[in-house]
Amino acid sequence: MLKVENLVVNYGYISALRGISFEVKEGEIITLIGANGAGKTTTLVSVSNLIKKESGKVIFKSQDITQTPPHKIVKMGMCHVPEGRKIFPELTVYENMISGTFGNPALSKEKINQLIEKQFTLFPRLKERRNQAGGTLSGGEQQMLAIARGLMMDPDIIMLDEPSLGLAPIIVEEIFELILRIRENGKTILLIEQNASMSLSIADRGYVLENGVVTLTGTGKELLVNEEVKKAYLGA
Amino acid sequence: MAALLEAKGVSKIFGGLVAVDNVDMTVNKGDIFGIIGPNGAGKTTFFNICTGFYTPSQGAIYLEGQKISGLPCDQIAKKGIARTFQNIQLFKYMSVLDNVKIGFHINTRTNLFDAIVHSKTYKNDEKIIKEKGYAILEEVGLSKYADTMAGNLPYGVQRKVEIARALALEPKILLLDEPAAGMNPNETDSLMQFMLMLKEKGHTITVIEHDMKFVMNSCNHILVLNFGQKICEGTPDAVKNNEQVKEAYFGKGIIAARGTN
Amino acid sequence: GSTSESGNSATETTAVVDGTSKGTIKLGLVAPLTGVHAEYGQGFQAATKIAADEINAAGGANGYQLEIEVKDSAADPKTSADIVTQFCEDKDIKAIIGDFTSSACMADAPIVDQYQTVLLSPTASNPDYAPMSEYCFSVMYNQSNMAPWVGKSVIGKYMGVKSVAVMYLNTDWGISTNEYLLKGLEEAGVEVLADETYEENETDFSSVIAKLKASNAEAVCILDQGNVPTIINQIKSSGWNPLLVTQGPGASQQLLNLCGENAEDLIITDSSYITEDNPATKDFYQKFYAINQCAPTDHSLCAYNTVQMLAKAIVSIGDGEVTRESIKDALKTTSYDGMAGTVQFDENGGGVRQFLILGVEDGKYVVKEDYGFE
Amino acid sequence: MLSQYIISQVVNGLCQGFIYALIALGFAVIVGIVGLATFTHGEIIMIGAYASYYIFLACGHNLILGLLASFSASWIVGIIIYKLCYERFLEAPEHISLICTIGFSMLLKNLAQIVFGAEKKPMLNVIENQIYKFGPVEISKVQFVIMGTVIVLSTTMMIIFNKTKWGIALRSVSQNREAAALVGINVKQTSMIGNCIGCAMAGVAGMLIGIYYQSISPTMGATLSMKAFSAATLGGLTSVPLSSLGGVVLGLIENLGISISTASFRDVFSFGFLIIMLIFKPTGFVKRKGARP
Amino acid sequence: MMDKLKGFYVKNKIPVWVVLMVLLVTMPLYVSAGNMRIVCRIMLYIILAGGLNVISGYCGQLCFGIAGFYCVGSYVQAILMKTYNVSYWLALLPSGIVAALIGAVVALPALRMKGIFLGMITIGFSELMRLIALNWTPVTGGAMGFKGIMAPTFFGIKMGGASKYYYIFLFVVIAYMFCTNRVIKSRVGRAWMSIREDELAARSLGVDAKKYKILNFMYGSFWAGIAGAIFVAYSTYVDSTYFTLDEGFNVLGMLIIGGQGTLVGPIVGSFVAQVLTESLRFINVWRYVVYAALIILMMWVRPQGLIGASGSILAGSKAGKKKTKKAEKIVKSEGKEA
Ligand SMILES: Nc1ncnc2c1ncn2[C@@H]1O[C@H](COP(=O)(O)OP(=O)(O)OP(=O)(O)O)[C@@H](O)[C@H]1O
Ligand SMILES: Nc1ncnc2c1ncn2[C@@H]1O[C@H](COP(=O)(O)OP(=O)(O)OP(=O)(O)O)[C@@H](O)[C@H]1O
Ligand SMILES: [Mg+2]
Ligand SMILES: [Mg+2]
Repeated sequence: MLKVENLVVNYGYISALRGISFEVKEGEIITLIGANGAGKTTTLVSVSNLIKKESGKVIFKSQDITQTPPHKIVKMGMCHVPEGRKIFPELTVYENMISGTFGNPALSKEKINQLIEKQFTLFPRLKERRNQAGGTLSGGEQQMLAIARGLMMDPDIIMLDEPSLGLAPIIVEEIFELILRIRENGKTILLIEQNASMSLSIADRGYVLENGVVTLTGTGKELLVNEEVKKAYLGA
Repeated sequence: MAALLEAKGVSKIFGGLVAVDNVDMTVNKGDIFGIIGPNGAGKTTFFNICTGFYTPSQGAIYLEGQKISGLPCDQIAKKGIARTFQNIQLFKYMSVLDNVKIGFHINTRTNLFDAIVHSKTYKNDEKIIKEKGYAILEEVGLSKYADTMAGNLPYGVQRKVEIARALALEPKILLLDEPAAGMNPNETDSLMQFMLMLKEKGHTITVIEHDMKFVMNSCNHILVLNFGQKICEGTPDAVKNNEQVKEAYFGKGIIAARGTN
Repeated sequence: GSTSESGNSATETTAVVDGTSKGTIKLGLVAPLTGVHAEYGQGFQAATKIAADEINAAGGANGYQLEIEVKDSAADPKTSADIVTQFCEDKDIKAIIGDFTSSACMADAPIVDQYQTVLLSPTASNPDYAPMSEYCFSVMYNQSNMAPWVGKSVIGKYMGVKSVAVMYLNTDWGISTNEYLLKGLEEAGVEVLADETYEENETDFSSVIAKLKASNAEAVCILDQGNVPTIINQIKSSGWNPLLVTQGPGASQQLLNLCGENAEDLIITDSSYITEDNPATKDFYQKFYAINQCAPTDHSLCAYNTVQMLAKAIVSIGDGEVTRESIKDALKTTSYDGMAGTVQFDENGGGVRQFLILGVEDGKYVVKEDYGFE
Repeated sequence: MLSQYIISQVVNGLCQGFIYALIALGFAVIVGIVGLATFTHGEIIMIGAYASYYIFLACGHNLILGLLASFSASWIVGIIIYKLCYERFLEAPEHISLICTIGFSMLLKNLAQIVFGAEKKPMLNVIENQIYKFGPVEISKVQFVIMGTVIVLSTTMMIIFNKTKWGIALRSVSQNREAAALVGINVKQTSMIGNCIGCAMAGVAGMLIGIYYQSISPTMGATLSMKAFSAATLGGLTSVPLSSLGGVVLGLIENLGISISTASFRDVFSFGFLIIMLIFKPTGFVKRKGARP
Repeated sequence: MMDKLKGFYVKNKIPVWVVLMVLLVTMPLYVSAGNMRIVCRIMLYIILAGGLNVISGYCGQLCFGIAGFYCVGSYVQAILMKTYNVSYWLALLPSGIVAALIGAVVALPALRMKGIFLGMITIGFSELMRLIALNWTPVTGGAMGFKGIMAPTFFGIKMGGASKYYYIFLFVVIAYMFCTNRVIKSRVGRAWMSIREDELAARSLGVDAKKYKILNFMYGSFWAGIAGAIFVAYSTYVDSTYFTLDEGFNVLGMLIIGGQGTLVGPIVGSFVAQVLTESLRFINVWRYVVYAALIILMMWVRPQGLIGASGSILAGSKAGKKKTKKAEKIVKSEGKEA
């Protein structure tokens, strides 16, 4: 479904990615793990083409999207829930969620209403706050909103950048359950998580990023028991 | 031990929404005091009240017995409360060292005229800033980043810079809002060690965090908020076993369980 | 539009016509070719060129060909002063024409005084300007003569009204004109029911007009230049129909164009009227139109006169050497009899002109009273 | 008699206020909704006015044609402004595109003086001068047209920006461009169209102002745009109807002020009011939402 | 290119300064009086843009109304000298101080608002100052202006005329540079910059944002006032038309062209703007069209200004487009450790 080949990205003099390749097949949950600054976020951002790539290739649904503008990539069915929430602070919660549907013009009005109800049952908090401006939400509420907004477009592949950031344990649990449920509906997921043990335990496959290169790959189970991974990312 | 920071019956109302509802809190000197609770429970709002960004709708905050609520936030900072923010507020376009230098603001005296004539005060201040600034960076383990622009650092390091900057205030109490967010377990661990070290040195810390392992292993006292209200308070063990907290916060326990092992 | 001839050069030289030429005399023109007053500055440029071409074609001023160097002051007094300094530093430049605004001229005055060079402004109207130095001159009439006459003879005697409402521009020109006008009105025993002022960049006069209207005056006297058409239009479209008299804009074709039917029965004072059907100004009108693609105003006529007066001064120097000093001395006593009556200077260097009383009938100017009406 | 005078001053104030409102509309769209800083607004008004002037000259006083001309001319200028001053600087701090628009306004003004001529041009009797009387209130036909335009435009804009999906898209673009791209909005196109709508409204305003004041000149926009700027600020910038309300209030304040003093104090009243108002309500008539520590 | 120049300067600090000072002091000897006036104009704008730089460059407060402070300084100097017969030198400081006090008054609303709203307040204020100058006739001369303000004598030398008055301008420019350089490198300057970068964070660190914003406006407007004060005696005549909003925009334009938030930005900006407008005279009425096009072009090429640093909050590029090699190494090594 998504294939990344030899991606190189520089920030000025700094090279953030130095030739990353990985593949996400349809219906899979893939996770990228790595320390702070390893380049996980940069990978997602360059797949969505929000920054300039030095070289490399991104293929999505067998189309080359290396140079496709971000909004077109979204319309092809790829959803990216960015790091740091990035909700629209002056739009209400409801409007923020509606904005999530721009990426999928095929959605009918009923379908949109259905989706909204679905998110509201998932995050009852948001329902309570539906007419509050996004910017005044608490940190965790904003994170929920960002995820809900992403789900509103009903994408084929969803890329989540640290979705559990700042969420209470009970919500984190729900998020992970949600990810599994989404996959059951035949969708594909690319997940970045600090909480590597949790993400690896639900992932089909994982890639370990270090300093801008992939150093290890394997199934979730394999990586979970890998000594190096254990030491570096799972906490002794 | 003497109460360092005290909240008495503090409430905050936004429009019709009661974000913080009649909360009492006592932080003693030398504590690592944890505040936990579901999202939107009012934790950050409570911090904002303690640091003067909001004035409480009801109740008051006392620092060493002196009422501080109602004062502007810079005054409160001068009285000895330093904080970090949930969504990092660094001076992104300044070097790490400059960030810390600004932290020394309240501990220096230079005014416009001192600066123009390079008076004694100015020279003294610059000397202090230089020495102590590096010392703090050393302590936090950031000295190699001294000249890097803060905004370019990885997320986890930025959190540390924010703490270093807050330490420059030489505060009586340090309020940290989700310091471990965005860190992996190893990094969280070293942050925890760092906090314990600060405690050793006599710092008092109040911390909001969702990482239970972190909270349970470092805090000696925990306050749980839900819908703005205090639902529980006590030692980590007491909190862990509280049914109400389990239901509202830990959920089925897959994650909370990690705190214990 | 701009001058097509001026092309890429700021200097406009006219070819020497015959062999009797004694050489050229360079004059500097400082004017706002850009900025808010660009309309007038470009008018200056065209009018001075027309004058210089005419003089040169007729053999020059006392045999000297005139050459005008134009520089843009962008309606900024600082820049104007800088340019005047540059002109003064240039030994070839014998006299300077300009600037448009009094502010600029007053900033220039100390400089020309220091360099002892004539600064002849077509339009500077601040009564303090000309007395600032013996080298400062202005052809714009001096309000102390003119405005009382408008009050006493035009409004009081010719129009014969008993009450008048005055609106004037809040600038040096407007304030001093108003002051003198009131004196004249008082002498004539005309009652002033309202006396309102407004800012130069005003666009909506309805509230001022409402005030004048509430005063129930028989006539309205407008002391302004560029805004007069707008004011007249707004008075008419407010559904009010007082007698209108104006002083300042000059009787130009442009005024008629901008007012259309609203100008009907307007009384206006000027030393001439510049339209295509006035035989005296027809030639000037056409030449000007060919350069600027718009009708000349009184300001341009004044600029034309400056060159003519300098030429006359040069002629009156005769065989003497043409220096900055001799031009100044000659200019003091120069009197020029042109298409707009006689122009000369008072003891301070302020302009003294003669005036007609004009009316507008069927979209055309009609001379109601000739020069010398008292 | 006195009350008649007061009434007429109030009517004058309202009419002038509607003129301000007319210009403030487009300004509020560009600055408040699309989130772009601009100082070219006055020049777009002028462009709109000249476009209709030449159409009236060529085709007679046909309002519809004039409208089309001013609308499309200013739309095109809107595109140019977007390409020159905004597109490249979307991620950059505001002052950069601000300086670009100051530069572009200087360019347009000076170019207009060269191309159209620096002098005023008459725009007489496009709408015949007919005065309607309602008791003591007298209103002319042009004023009616202007009021109608303001009311219609501000309601339409309000509906478009608040009730339609496209409106939400436009507003989200101004708040976070990266996130907007991530939800599938074509950021560049959307903000360009938003900018063009604002410009086109200014262009139409230019035509109506030309008709109302019966003459146009290359520098006509400068003072007016400052007032529109104030009006929109009073309205809190983000709301189109409140910005037009700001314009109307400003016009009223000015004219009532003038009726008790002189017209040379006009700007003292408007800017004085603006300053006092902003001191007490730092974000104008609306409450800025969406920010917290 | 920029780096090379900087490197050269760092290596040869003293000779560079000596040569520069000699060139500056002997300027009237090799520049004609006409051009000296342009030099003086450049210097005037350096001080004005410098004052603005303190406000908008170092403290991030959007200000379009620098002409208002300039106006206050001019009129105070003129009134003191003409109406109260105060000597030129004695009147200078009060002019700056009155402007600074007015600056404090303007800063009051500035405490509560940001961005375009603040910009609007400064526009309104600037116009109010001009209108007061225009309408308060008994004190300011109203539309008739103020004339005959004489240049001072200095040890028996009359400082009139550009070639002599130049030294006063030069002195003030140097004084401005000296003071500002020291201030921005001190605790006060850091406090200003922290407010510019993130006011919330600054306040949480105990920076009294109110006090420092007021101080900032006062400092900036003080220099604008001084600029006005020395300008009147140079011009000898002043009226309200000098202080239009356009003047404020001009100064802001120069500052941004030069580079906000840098010490030399105002110098470069003012120099480039004046030299360009003067050297474009040969194209006549097209002058400002081309000048405007050049401004836009300049913003395209260097949005942070000719001197501005690209890695600044004022630069427009994201953080770290350019970074030292040293920083790169650090980041890389950090990655390896993790
Ligand atoms: N805008 C930027 N300018 C310069 N360097 C940057 C920028 N953004 C990121 N970097 C650098 O690029 C590297 C990779 O960053 P990235 O954000 O992709 O890491 P990450 O793996 O997502 O880390 P985290 O877990 O902290 O989110 C880091 O060294 C970071 O410092
Ligand atoms: N300025 C405001 N206006 C309206 N509501 C607000 C405002 N600030 C906070 N709230 C609401 O108050 C509640 C408490 O917010 P707060 O940020 O204190 O939560 P929190 O406990 O820190 O949550 P989290 O763990 O998600 O950060 C939230 O529901 C939020 O929506
Ligand atoms: Mg990341
Ligand atoms: Mg929080």
